[in-house]
Amino acid sequence: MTKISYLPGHSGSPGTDALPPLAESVDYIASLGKPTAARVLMDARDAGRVAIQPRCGVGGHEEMKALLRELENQAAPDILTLTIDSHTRLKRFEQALRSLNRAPADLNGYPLVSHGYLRGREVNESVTAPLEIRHGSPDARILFDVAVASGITSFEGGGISYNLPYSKAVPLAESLAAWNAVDAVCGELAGLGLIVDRELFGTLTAVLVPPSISLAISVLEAVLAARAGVRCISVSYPQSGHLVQDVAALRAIPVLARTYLPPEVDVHAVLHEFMGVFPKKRGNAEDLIFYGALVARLGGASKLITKTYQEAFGIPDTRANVEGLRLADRANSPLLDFVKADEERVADELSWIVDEVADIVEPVLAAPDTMTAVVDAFAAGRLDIPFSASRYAKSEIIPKRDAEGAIRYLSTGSLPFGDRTRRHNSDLLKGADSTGGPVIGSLLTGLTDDINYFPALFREIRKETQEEDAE
Amino acid sequence: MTKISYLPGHSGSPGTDALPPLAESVDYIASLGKPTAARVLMDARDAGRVAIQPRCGVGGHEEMKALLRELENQAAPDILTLTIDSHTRLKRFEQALRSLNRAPADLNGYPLVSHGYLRGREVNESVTAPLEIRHGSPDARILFDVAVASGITSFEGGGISYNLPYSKAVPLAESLAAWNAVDAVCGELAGLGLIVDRELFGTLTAVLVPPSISLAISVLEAVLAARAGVRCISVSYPQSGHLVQDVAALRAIPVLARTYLPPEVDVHAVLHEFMGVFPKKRGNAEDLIFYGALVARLGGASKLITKTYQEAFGIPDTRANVEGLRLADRANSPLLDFVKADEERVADELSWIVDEVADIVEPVLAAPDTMTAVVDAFAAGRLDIPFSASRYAKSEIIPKRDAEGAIRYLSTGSLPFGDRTRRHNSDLLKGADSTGGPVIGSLLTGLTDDINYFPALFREIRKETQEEDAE
Amino acid sequence: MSHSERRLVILGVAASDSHAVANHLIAHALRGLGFEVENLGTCTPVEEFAQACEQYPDAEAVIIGSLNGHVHEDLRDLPAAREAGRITCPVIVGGNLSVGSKKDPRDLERLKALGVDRILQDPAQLLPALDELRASRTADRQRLPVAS
Amino acid sequence: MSHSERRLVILGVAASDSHAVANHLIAHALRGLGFEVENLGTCTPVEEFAQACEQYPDAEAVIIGSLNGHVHEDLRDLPAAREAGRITCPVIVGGNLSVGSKKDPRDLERLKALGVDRILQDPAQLLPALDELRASRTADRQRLPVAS
Ligand code: B12
Ligand code: B12
Repeated sequence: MTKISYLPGHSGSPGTDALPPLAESVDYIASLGKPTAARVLMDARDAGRVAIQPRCGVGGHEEMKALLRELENQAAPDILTLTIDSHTRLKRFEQALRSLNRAPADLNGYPLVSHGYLRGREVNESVTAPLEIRHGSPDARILFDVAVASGITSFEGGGISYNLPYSKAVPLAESLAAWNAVDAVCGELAGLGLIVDRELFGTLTAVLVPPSISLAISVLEAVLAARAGVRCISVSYPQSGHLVQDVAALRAIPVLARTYLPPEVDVHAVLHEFMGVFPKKRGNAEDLIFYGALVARLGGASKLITKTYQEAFGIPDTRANVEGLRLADRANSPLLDFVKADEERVADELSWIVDEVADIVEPVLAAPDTMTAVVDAFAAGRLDIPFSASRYAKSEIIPKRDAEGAIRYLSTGSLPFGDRTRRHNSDLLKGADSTGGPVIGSLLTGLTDDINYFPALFREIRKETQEEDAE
Repeated sequence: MTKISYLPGHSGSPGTDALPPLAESVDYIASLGKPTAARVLMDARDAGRVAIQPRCGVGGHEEMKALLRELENQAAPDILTLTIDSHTRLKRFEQALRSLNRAPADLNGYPLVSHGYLRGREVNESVTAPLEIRHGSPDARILFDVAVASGITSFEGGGISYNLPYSKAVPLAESLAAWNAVDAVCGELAGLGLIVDRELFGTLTAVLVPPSISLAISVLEAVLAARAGVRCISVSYPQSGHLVQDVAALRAIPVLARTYLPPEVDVHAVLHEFMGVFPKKRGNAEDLIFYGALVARLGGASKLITKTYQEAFGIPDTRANVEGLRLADRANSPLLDFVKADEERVADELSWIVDEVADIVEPVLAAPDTMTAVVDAFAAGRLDIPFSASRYAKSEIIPKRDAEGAIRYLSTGSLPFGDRTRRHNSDLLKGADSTGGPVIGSLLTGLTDDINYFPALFREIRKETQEEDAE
Repeated sequence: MSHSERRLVILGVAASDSHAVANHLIAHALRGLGFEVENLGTCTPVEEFAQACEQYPDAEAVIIGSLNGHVHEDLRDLPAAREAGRITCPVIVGGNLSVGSKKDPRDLERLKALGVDRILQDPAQLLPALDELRASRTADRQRLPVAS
Repeated sequence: MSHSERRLVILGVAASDSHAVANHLIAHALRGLGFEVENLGTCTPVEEFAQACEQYPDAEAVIIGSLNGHVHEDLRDLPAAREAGRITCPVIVGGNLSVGSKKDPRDLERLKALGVDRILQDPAQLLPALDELRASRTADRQRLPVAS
């Protein structure tokens, strides 16, 4: 591979100057002869199946093409991914470039900006499935421009969801503005006839995220995106691990879309297979992978982002990725039509989720300027996420799994919940595990058990709150 | 590998003279430090999980050990198999030996008799799971003796089920007598403290076998086995592909056991994953494999015999076998507790199955000598199987799938069914596909479609009865 | 068949092989096409095919199915039966013709070497193959006197 | 802790890494053990660790987590910071220390070469490691005057 000594744009520093005009990229995409991601999602929804997509990204260019080709040949996912390395995500382009030149295998993703859009097009042309950029950039403007120039038709992220879990010190006002710029370009592209699928990262910090937090933040990002001109929005939701809760949360997505979004925006529900601490043993990890895929089906998701049995260990190799995709696709089987969720409980759960989301988002949407209202609400804790990587969320809310494993609020922090919601949550937690020990200690061990929910469920590790094992 | 120029027993011809006495083999088995198959089945049932077992057998000795070790290392099945080649099954020992010496890869199984019991012990010692012999021998006496001497604790077959599907011209009286001898040795072994699991081959000819035929023949074989002294009986049933029918059939097994067998016999339900024409595309085959495993779980089977995605093509390679086992084991996942069959329909179906079995077996069991009664009943068509390989069954009954895919009787031939059963079957078939064409022609195309049920369901092939496709 | 002449074939499954379903269906189908089918069924050694040929000297082909992968060993006596003039009509073989899920074309060569005239995949190929074989035999018979 | 002395550690996650959960829990746990924890949180470049060391000269260790596989590039400036005397206390690193699901011990060697003193797997190893490091530093300090 020839070393890269430049970055796209003006010499020495990253930029978009050298990129082709939007209209050229739109023509290029049309010439590719592959469907857009938006089209694939629509077709999947119409066919009543869940489109399948892996996470995948390696540093080297040839390696990236080989990886995608192999995944396509062996597992034929509906959409493929370029996962971007975490230097690029944080605009640490210099570090990304240095790693790329010295030891590309040290990168945890494909540094698209460093490779440049011509290589991006090469990658795109190497497979027949459309590509999505998955990353985690508080400010993704440069990356987005290179992605569009590469002919990539799906782009993940949002001003809240790609800030708080992914950086420490980027003010929300900055990330919201940066993503507003991205969404505005999507609007322009829609005018040119190209619908870019914009997936929001409802997964957030991935660990014990209450559904109403995930969905509320997606609603706010979706409203902003739609206003900026985005026409296809994928609302992703991270599997909590509790079937009824997850099915209800997925089914809440079209309900919320009808309430908060204009009808001309196409909204898809997307499930991210369990994003928290994965079990280590292969069979257990695979149980969880299949279960996630089944939940996506039952929840009516248009798309599923898969995991692999190597999740607990590190970025998976190609074969593990292939097997994860294949296993997940089994949940699309026509033979499983008989598998049902408990519809009554789903309906009940769904109505609570929709109410909680309303409690959270409506005060924000009632304010004159939504972006400012979002910034203020996070500063005051009226919007919040657990385990924030960023200073700009308070992480006052405390999640807890109830006796059945669904994620509830042990503390709702400063969320503007009504008494009814608060009472409902504490009622639900009555049966949950708790030691008789001192409050803080038990809170932490309880939390650790909840974080390690699946390894504990599969008895890979002991629960901290169960000193004596029942067996 | 050194060539084998002898067969166990006296020089030049097969026999058991050189085999150790039973008591020595019982001691040997105790010294192995592995559980018997009967124990593994009991443990699985107690734990509420389905034990998993592959089919596997290759000609060469080293190859056989390597195959088993690889399956155990990579997929840890609960029980392992020695599938025996079809020369040995038919006591064509000379042909088996010749193939073994010339081209062991030409054998479709492990010729245990030709290898001899010392090698059998070596194979046994190479893995920690207990072994079962799976074959298809109308007269298995020599094979059984070598198996016991090899320390193998599970042996498949029966005087009806390993005759009619597996040979053309062995009279039933002969095979029944031969299997009676095998079962009597199992009785002796029980006296010496060793419980041999005797699996009956309810799969029969595998293609469109009505559940009540499969179960009726297993009941008759089980009664004979129990009388001869067998203490652990696995009643296997071949997946029809219709969930309610299959779950009901599996759950009928303990019901029938309580009715027809003495309480001291331990009876296990075993599911054979779909044994008919398999879909060719990997994903479709895998859908079917997983579905089968789920059916086994819902039906409360103690054990599942797996298939692989190469089923339609030929004897699978090791990797395909590993993947089939792993995939099937996912159905044991604790995360799938929520998956249920329609209990009301299962109960209804179960009661019909039990009634049909009673109609078939009770006249035979009422006769003074059961073996003679079996022989006479087959000669008269009062017992029958479809697609017999043998002259000694009439194959007058004509199976047909109903509109939902369950296997019914289009013609009950000379089965001693009451009017109620007959009417029920024809009612069930009212909605089934049928062309308006001439009766015989449509019968054959209808049958072909039913045989190709899964390839057609997955749209790998067109149905013959649907000239115009609806799409 | 466009002619009224009797056409008879001998059908069966190889010696160690008990797969009955395709055999049942092929017999049905050929009878539907107007053939007389002497169906020897499953587990039929070469010896039994040879005897049937002796019994039905006007048989236009012996059609052997094999699914279990043992076709080579099962047809081991075919060259001897041919040499002895006991099987003179063409031999057609079909089914699953080796052990394993990946197929090696050399296994078909080995079959040819045993004296098999036609190897077919699909039973639907049987009628054209039978017609062709018969046409070429008739042609041969007609040509022979001219040549001698 | 069996003594009343103040023990302070500097904690953080490497520069390109935003994994927050282990960081939250480790900070909680160390505080529970009586430590003062200056938690710099996620995405902390070496420069920020160095500044904290200057601010807290009595810090007994810098504890760095890295999960995303980028630890080597993220700690690239560590040797310079050490050479410049800006980080003098021991540096402890833990987490997921290379990209990929199969781990090569050479990647840990590369870390040592960057000047990392201890590489730990489990946060439970932190307390014994801190105690040990402190004991040996105290011993060093006590020994030094004797030797000089
Ligand atoms: C049903 C079945 C059985 C039944 C058979 C019952 C019976 N008595 O008929 C049972 C369970 C008893 C059975 C037993 C065994 N089977 Co089986 N069986 C099958 C299965 C699932 C379907 C076969 C079938 O009935 N198909 C329907 C009919 C209509 O189609 P067909 O037989 O596939 O034939 C098609 C073509 O081959 C062709 N064809 C067939 N014959 C002929 C003849 C001519 C002249 C022509 C032109 C074409 C032709 O036309 C048919 C339509 O397309 C197949 C796998 C599959 N296909 O899914 C395995 C399979 C054929 N069996 C196989 C084997 C090995 C066995 C055993 C030897 C056990 C073992 N070692 O694993 C024993 C046989 C014992 C013996 N002595 O022969 C293997 C063959 C492996 C190989 N060649 O590598 C297969 C492929 C399964 C596998 N993947 O391992 N089997
Ligand atoms: C939750 C999670 C996320 C969340 C994090 C949210 C947040 N802000 O905290 C989100 C979704 C945002 C995320 C993002 C990414 N993630 Co992540 N993530 C995970 C996941 C699922 C769980 C991590 C977790 O919280 N565990 C719970 C805590 C308590 O444990 P832990 O972090 O595993 O740490 C344990 C030990 O490592 C150790 N430890 C940790 N730190 C320290 C420090 C010291 C001093 C010591 C002694 C011990 C120690 O103690 C802990 C308890 O045993 C893991 C996979 C898994 N484990 O199942 C992947 C994982 C860590 N992530 C990974 C990656 C690569 C990323 C991304 C870079 C995306 C990508 N390219 O795929 C981005 C990060 C972007 C960035 N800038 O860094 C990889 C790391 C791969 C590798 N090293 O090869 C993993 C293993 C997943 C995988 N298999 O690919 N992730």
